[in-house]
Amino acid sequence: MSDNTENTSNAENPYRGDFPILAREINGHPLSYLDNAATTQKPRAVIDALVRFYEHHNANVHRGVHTLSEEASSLYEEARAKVAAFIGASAAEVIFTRGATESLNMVALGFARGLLRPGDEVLLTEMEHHSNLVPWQEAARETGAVTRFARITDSGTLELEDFAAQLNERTRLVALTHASNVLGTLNPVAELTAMAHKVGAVVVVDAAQTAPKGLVDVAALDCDFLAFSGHKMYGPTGIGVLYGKAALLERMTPAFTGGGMIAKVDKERASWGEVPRRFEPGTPPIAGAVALGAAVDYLQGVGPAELRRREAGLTAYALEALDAAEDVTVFGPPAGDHRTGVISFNLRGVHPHDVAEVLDETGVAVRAGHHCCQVLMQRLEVPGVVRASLGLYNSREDVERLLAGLNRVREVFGVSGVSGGEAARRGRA
Amino acid sequence: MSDNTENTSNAENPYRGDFPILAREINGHPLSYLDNAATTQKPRAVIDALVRFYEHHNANVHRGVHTLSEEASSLYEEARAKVAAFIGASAAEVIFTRGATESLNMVALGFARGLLRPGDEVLLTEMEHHSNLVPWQEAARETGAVTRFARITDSGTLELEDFAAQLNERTRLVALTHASNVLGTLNPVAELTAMAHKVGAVVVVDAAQTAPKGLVDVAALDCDFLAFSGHKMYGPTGIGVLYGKAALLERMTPAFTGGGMIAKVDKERASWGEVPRRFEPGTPPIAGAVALGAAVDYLQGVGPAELRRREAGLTAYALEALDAAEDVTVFGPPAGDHRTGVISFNLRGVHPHDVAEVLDETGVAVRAGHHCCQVLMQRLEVPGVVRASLGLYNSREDVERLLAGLNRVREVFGVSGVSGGEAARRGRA
Amino acid sequence: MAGPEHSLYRQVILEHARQPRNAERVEPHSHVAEAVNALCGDEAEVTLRLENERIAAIGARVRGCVISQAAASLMTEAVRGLPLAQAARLGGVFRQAIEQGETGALPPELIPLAPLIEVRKHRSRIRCALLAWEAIETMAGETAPGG
Amino acid sequence: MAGPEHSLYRQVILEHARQPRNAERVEPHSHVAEAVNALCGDEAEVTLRLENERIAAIGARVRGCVISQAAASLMTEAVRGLPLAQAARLGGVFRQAIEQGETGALPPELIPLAPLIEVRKHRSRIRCALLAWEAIETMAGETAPGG
Ligand SMILES: Cc1ncc(COP(=O)(O)O)c(C=O)c1O
Ligand SMILES: Cc1ncc(COP(=O)(O)O)c(C=O)c1O
Repeated sequence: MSDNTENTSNAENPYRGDFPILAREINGHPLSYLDNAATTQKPRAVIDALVRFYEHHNANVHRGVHTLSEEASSLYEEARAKVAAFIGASAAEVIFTRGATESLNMVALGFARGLLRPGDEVLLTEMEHHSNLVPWQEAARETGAVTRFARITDSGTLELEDFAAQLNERTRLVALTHASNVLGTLNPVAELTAMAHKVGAVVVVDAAQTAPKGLVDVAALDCDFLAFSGHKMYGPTGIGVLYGKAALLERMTPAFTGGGMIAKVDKERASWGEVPRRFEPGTPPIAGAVALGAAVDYLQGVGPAELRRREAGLTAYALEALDAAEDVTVFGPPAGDHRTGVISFNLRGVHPHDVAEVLDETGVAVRAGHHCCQVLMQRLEVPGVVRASLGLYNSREDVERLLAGLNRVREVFGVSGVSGGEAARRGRA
Repeated sequence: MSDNTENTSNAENPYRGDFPILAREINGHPLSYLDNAATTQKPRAVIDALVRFYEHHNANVHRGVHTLSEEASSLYEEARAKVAAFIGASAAEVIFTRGATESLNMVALGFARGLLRPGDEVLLTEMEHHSNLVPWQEAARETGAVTRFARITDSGTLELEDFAAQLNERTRLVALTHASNVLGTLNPVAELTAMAHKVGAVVVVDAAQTAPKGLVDVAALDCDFLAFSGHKMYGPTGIGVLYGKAALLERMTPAFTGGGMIAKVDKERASWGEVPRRFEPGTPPIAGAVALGAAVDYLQGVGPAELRRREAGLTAYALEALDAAEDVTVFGPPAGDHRTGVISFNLRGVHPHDVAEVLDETGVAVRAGHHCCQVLMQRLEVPGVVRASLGLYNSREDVERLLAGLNRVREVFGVSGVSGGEAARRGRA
Repeated sequence: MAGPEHSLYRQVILEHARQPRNAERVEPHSHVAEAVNALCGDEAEVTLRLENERIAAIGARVRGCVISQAAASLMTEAVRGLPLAQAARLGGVFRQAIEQGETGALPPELIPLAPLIEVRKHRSRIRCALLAWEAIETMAGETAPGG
Repeated sequence: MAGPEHSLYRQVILEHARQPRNAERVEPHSHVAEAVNALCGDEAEVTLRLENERIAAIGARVRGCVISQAAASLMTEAVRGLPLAQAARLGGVFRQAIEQGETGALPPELIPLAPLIEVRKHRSRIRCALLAWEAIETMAGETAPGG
């Protein structure tokens, strides 16, 4: 039984008040936002950082001599330093991108294509997001390399033996997610990286789902590249990060070129500027980077331990209630240290989109579908799942409203099953 | 003599009040922001659009069934429709990117590399920004094609005979800027495109400097691809546009892949979704796109004719005063229909950065350097230039303060020349 | 029981989804086409047999949500007896009605489909309502050149 | 005339820029190195001659702004008579002083360069103040392995 004292009510949640959007009504109901794995809501501090930038400091960065440009450049570089500190990197190892997808593609284009030779292997897992799967498929296709997939167990964790067995001297690159955006599974990236390094493979980590939890420490993980997005960690859309070890960034080719990233250009050729500028062609998402810095400040203020504690408590509570309903199938590992607050499930006899639609009629926002994980859906043998994913501002009420909403779904579609009321009651017994 | 009635004072400028940052003081002086070619300031309407999005509608787009996601998707697609209408395109031809640089790279990687064969030619001009030059150099290098440069005249306009002479049956692609970000020159893109199409070349237009003026009409230009950035047209950073003719977008390969742009993925391969989604992998800069839509609304509200009229008047006024100072060399064409309000110059005996620095001490923000146009600098035989570039909120005072600031520069560095006071007086006589 | 006023799930839709009409494959058939909604993976396979240039039998097998199932079921009832080209045109009218949210001017064949027009407020579900119609359009497109 | 208090252009800087010391190429020289500021294209070429392992003659030719010219001129005066390695170390101290904005603890050789510390508030100009020092560091780095 999860400890109820961990699961604050809305009134007891000290963070809810920081998020203006939570005051919204949806279809006549309060909003229970449980789509945090897709994108998180933004605290006032992040919105204010954007407004402050545009009202006081807006200018283009790099080379600008005038005061606003100096200010904008300083704010931009301070944001880089904040992000670097947040993940245990040095500032020169942090490249601002448009998001995790772009970060991963930059490595696939600028690094993997130079690395891979025919017959080489790229090891992925069955739980990868398309953004950490298709770019490697493409890189493999273009170089004659082969993609392989480490299997997952029926409870949704990585099969470590299979991962080990598939690693071999032809494995040049391993790309895997730190946490699944469907199953919630946290992969033991530090160990997997050590194994991959033993065979000489380069390790690329998709941290889109763990950066928001303050779980990323690149020194501890020892991975070679790591990618995440601002919008999933309470920051704005249109900004993300690629971390790379300094020595590897020096070897990486810029996928895109243009203003701001060159050393010298003449009619015949161009040479590149230093890292990280080399990988930031054109005007970067300046305000977005500054506001991502504000999001990092906000998360540092809450503290990673508190982020984890809250989410773990609420996850346990929700899983227990869902597991108790015999018409609900939960995908992913049980509550505990090795999972995040991403909870995917199906309700017997109802299509995931129909579940999500009726939940929305009650003000509960969840996502339904393949969640950009079609390979995983094939493995789970389902066309899609319903996903409820927790954020900092979620409280007991949100989970209760999800459970009540599922009852409404059962009513609308006339499907039986243990009545949700009972399931919820059992969950809380 | 330019007509003074066109050059409103700050008090008479109806747009200044829309831009909160203009209230800032710089080094104890009011701000005269003359760095609009680098990035423009943002009207309250654009800042409010960002705030409104994050406070009321924030969610990830695509596939989301819940209300917020439906709202965010609608706002995102409405923004696409607004941008399309602004440039005379259909919505399916508008791809949201991170900025002009990314847009141009997408064409270079996804289209030009498939198009070019050894010996083929890519025709550029000597006035291209690095973002519309280096990507083509790279595409040429990788395919064995050759880049050529149409020359410019001493007054900074394109040499049309040279452009014509360099076009031939080996020319597969022409990439040129609509307006120079250094010289202000407006190129006759419609005519040049017609010439290029005669030899079967694909035409890519860099409209970074003309979209802010409401000068882009892709139907009239008949170009094949066209790129611009939101942040230079009073919109936010981190968003831009690639326009492409529908039939060509169908032939273009996505440079980057990932979530949101696929039709189907399995372990072996992926297939792509429809255009324009195919070219927007990952979570797009949603709020940025919505706020770019607000910037377009704002510009439509002002009206392209009014934008042009104001800028033309102030440009003529500034050029006249600068031309009158015998220690000032202005680069670029004379006042008139064939130039924008981008004015580059040098002050004899003073390095551009030192000019800009002292101007900043007086609150006047200009940019100095090569402006990402090193090939053009080589042509002009200068290491850099000072650039004052006009925006909607600039008024007579800004130009007068620029002229007074140049006097201060002369004082600080003890360089002679017609006293700026006199030059300014002459300019206004 | 019906949902709230804004609900997609009107009684008639739930009934059609629960007991879809013409949910079997038509054998022998003269035409077959599939449609897939790339965004969610839902699939519709439509089979039909033309007799005297008119749809004499039609079947729609759908793997998908309530909306796509009900829409397919309603579609099969709407087009039976029509020439294929006319069925495809009807699909275009239905698409437009959804995009513009107009129920007033629906042709008689489409009136039973009126409750589906509600999807216009749920843009992610519009393709669900059109999925089976896409298969019809595919068939009509294929036969168009030949006549 | 001096600029306002926040100005980069103190009298001493303007004077050094107007009349740079040691602005000629040293011939014969034992060392030569160039440094380029990629952001603006400014260039410095430094030549020097070691005698008894100390800098006996030094010249810095700069194509650049007032700051890079004055900084090069001041540098040449600061390092004359020093062993090359010590000159490079001094460059490191100067760099740190700029980055941290500390003028208090400057070693005696660097005191004349104190007005340049002001560039810390103008981050785009920091490299101007360090350009000629980079050439010194390059030379020291090259000779380091050999001794
Ligand atoms: C003519 C021109 N082209 C391209 C660009 C690149 O735009 P961005 O830096 O927004 O990608 C700019 C601005 O820097 C420009 O002025
Ligand atoms: C695990 C994972 N990887 C990658 C991504 C892609 O992130 P983005 O869409 O922000 O580029 C996501 C989110 O969609 C994700 O959940």
